[in-house]
Amino acid sequence: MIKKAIKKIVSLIVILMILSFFVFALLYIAPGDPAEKRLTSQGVAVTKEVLDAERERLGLLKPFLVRYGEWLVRVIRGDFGVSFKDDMPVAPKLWAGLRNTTILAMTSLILSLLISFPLAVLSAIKKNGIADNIIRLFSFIGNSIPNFLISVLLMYFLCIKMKLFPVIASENLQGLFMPVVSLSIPMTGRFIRQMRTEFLIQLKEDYVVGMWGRGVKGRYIVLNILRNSIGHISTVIALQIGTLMGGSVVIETIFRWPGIGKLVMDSITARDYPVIMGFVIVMGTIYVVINQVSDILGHLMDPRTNI
Amino acid sequence: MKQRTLREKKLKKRIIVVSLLALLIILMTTFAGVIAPNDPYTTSASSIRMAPGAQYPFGTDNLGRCVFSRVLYGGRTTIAATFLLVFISFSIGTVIGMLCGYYGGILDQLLMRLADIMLAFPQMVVAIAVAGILNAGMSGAMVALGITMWVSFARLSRSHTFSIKKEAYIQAAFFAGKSDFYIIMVHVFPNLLAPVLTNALTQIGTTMIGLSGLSFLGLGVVPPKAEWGSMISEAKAYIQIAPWAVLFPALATIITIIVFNYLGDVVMDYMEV
Amino acid sequence: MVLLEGKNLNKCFNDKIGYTNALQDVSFTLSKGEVLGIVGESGSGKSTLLRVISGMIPPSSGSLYFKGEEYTGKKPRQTGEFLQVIFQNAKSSFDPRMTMEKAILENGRGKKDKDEILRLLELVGLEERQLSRRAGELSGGQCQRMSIARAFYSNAEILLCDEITSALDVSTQARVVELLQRLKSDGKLSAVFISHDIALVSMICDRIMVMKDGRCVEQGSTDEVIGNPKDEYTRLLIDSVKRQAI
Amino acid sequence: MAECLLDIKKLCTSYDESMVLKEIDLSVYKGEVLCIVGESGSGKSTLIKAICEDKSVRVNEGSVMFKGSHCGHKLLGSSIGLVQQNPEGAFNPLRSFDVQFAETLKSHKREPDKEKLAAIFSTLGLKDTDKLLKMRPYELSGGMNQRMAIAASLLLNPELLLCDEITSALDVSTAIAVVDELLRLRREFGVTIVFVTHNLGIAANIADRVAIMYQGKIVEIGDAKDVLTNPKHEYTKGLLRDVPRLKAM
Repeated sequence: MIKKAIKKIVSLIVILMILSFFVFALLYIAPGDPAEKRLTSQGVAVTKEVLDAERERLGLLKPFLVRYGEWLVRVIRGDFGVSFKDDMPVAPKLWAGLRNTTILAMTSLILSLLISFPLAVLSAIKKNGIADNIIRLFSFIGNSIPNFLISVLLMYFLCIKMKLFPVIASENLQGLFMPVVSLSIPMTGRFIRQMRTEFLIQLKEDYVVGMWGRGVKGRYIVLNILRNSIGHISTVIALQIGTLMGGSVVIETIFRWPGIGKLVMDSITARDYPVIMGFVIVMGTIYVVINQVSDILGHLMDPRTNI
Repeated sequence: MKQRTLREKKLKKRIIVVSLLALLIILMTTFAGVIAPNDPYTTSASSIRMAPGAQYPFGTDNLGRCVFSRVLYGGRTTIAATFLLVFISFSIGTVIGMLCGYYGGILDQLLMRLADIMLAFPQMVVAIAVAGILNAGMSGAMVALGITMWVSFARLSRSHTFSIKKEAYIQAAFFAGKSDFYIIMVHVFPNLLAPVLTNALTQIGTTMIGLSGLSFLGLGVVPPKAEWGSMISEAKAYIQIAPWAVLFPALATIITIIVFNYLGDVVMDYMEV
Repeated sequence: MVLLEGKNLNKCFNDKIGYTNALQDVSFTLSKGEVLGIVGESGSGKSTLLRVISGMIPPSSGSLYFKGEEYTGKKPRQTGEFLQVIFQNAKSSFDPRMTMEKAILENGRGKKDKDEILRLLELVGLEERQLSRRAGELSGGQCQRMSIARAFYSNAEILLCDEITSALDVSTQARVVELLQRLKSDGKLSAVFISHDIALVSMICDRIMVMKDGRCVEQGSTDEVIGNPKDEYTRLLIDSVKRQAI
Repeated sequence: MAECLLDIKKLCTSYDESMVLKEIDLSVYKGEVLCIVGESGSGKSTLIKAICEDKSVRVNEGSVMFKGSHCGHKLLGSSIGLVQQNPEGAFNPLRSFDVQFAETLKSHKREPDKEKLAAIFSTLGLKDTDKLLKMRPYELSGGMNQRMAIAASLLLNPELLLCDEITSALDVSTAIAVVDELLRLRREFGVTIVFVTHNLGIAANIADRVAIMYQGKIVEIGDAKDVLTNPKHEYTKGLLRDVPRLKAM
């Protein structure tokens, strides 16, 4: 078992290293010269000498690998460098943004799970019944509408037409409602569809007939099915968190929610590369860790699956 | 066999209906030039934010452009980009996955590690980073989504190739003295195509959501080019006074995605019957 | 004349579950027109032996000869010229999308001889109209007969049959056994026949090898092995069949 | 004649619109071992499913009575035990046996009967049962799993045990051992057994009476010796001829 855990940690580190290299390389081939960007954004007249001095100061002249090494060491220590826009350290901005995004993301994730889990169980057991068809219809539609569309439509009908909610999200329940609903609807749709498929697979397994043959009560059979599905469902949730990350960028931009998503969008328009890199690394790390944890959970639940 | 063929007939009917719908959408957008009453790009100060009427069936947007024409032309961009992206990722992914599944060895290990790494990143985060930093419009967005999409096709085709390779008829072909190339072309690929193509169909809807999402953020298509995501993003600022400029492209997006997602679903049910 | 010979064949696999000795020092000979039976329970190594003889997997040590010429280590593409394998799962030994005719032609290494195909169909008791069928439209028994026809079409001299009737009904199995017996009596069949059912093997084969845990515990003519088995495991196998005899 | 446990009259069913049972009349008497023999597609498994009121089988006509009252799914476990072909199919492969045995007992509101379980286990030749009960199905061989499945179905001492091709997935020697153990269980617990198989050899070993099924009908039924040595029906004769026999010296 320990051997598997070590193997997992090693693959975790390897993936994160490649993630950081990918991001840094991406920056390297990005159009435009960072030094020039800094000068123009600070309103300094761009002349040859000033440009060279700036490049020297930013250490842009060192070989690529050396710059990557230095940058990586700083990142590991939690220092994501300095923002081009206001020369403030990037790290605190990222953590503040992350805190807000986590509030938003966790609320919508939990809300989606609370809705989709029972519905998926119900529609799997009552396969092809009316309930199943209705649930499948809604989850299908929910899954087919991009979250930015839902938020725009909700904003139109709820905020403008019926004036129920403020357009700008604020940290109280009222302000949070719109972004959370916009994130939850597509996620609930996907959860219901994927969980229902997994339950149906388990329902077809031989052991269900075996237990039925011994007169085992329905609720015990359902419990067994749920227990066997945990491994797969944890993978589904882990993958959904990836989509959730992408979705929160869109929703935070629309509703002005001060999360890490809005931060990265603003920094993209301002070509503020350190913040973009910080965003990708933070989100990438969280996602990679969550996926490895869900793999381990999957293995614990069903030791026959190899990692 | 009565019940099964009954269900099969019902599904077949649905597939035909839905694929006709999909074809209709594709035709309408490809022949946008013919159908569109006005030019999607000419602005006219006099008819800014006009309500839907005779001359402008879907009204006009903030710059007085005909929303109906822009929806048609925008559809062409979104659908063409989606099909191109899915087709490219599908072809690359399927071929590489098939070869790795068939030959195995280091090639296969390499693909598996690459796939683990590629799928380890959240697709949208990568897309935002690539599109944001490269800032290369629609092609940037397509590259951003394509990076992770071809890998999921590769993994699927690899696992199908594994199960085909275990079948006895592949061994029989070896004993018949057939070359690897023959076996792949005649036995592996045809049997692999159906399940992988069905998956590709289901990817169309998701890709459309991804692409229009990126354009909405301004990372895909950049105005003035007509594209549903960016149109909605542009029009949302004055949603109160000209809601039609947002609602019609939104409706077009939802309908198209529902049609293609449903097509994928029905074909998948049909394959499982 | 000895067609096929194997000397001191060994095969060990070391995979996840550790080091398994699937074949330990197994030797055999097969003469023209003779059917050699290989009997053993699951895990006895009889399938591994077939896969080694056919070239699907190389032996860890030992050697294989065809008409005196060594072919150890050769792959199915080369061994397919003189031997053909008939698989247990008849349906999946044909590409589901391919008609029977194309499947048989594929095995002819370029030979296109419709008359010979028709003659072979008649030999195995099938009709021409079944040529245009696909595997999904035929029964297990018919598919197995078709794969025997396909094997003969490649004019290979040896058939390696891997539990070819265990997936079939008793009555279908009986018809396939009758076919093999007829082919043997016409001198058209030199084959290795693998099965877990010693009674079935005794009806078809001239000589029998009994396998247990990768070792050949007994080898001899059918009458010797059935009449007075020397090895204690062979006796157990024969007794358990006798107990079930009707 | 002993008391009649199971009485099937004029049973006609259809199953997923393919296999149809045509007017099956069958009675099973207390304490006997009735063997139902037939090839695939003969309807023998459909008959078992009809007895257990399996939803996939539609009963068009006829009745299945168990000791005078309607026989159905609710009797499963308590009065009728069911063991299936796939050894790994009796239990949830991921949970230990003791938890699943307890679940079966709780479903019937029965307290675990330690001695009874020990007696069943020893008859089935299962040693150190406590260690076994702690293990999970995927850790055991096919033969062991099948024995645990038999033990589980006998847990609530049913009067009738339905065995649907339980030896087909096992090696010949394991199959023979399981058959001997079933006969010992019958002797010690007086349980009546309906044993479904396609293997005439196994039937000859276990059956008091044999019923031959062909295309949804019972074509012949009688004492094992009579049916298997001088069959009356053409199909049975053909079947007996086709069984591979050890070559006469």
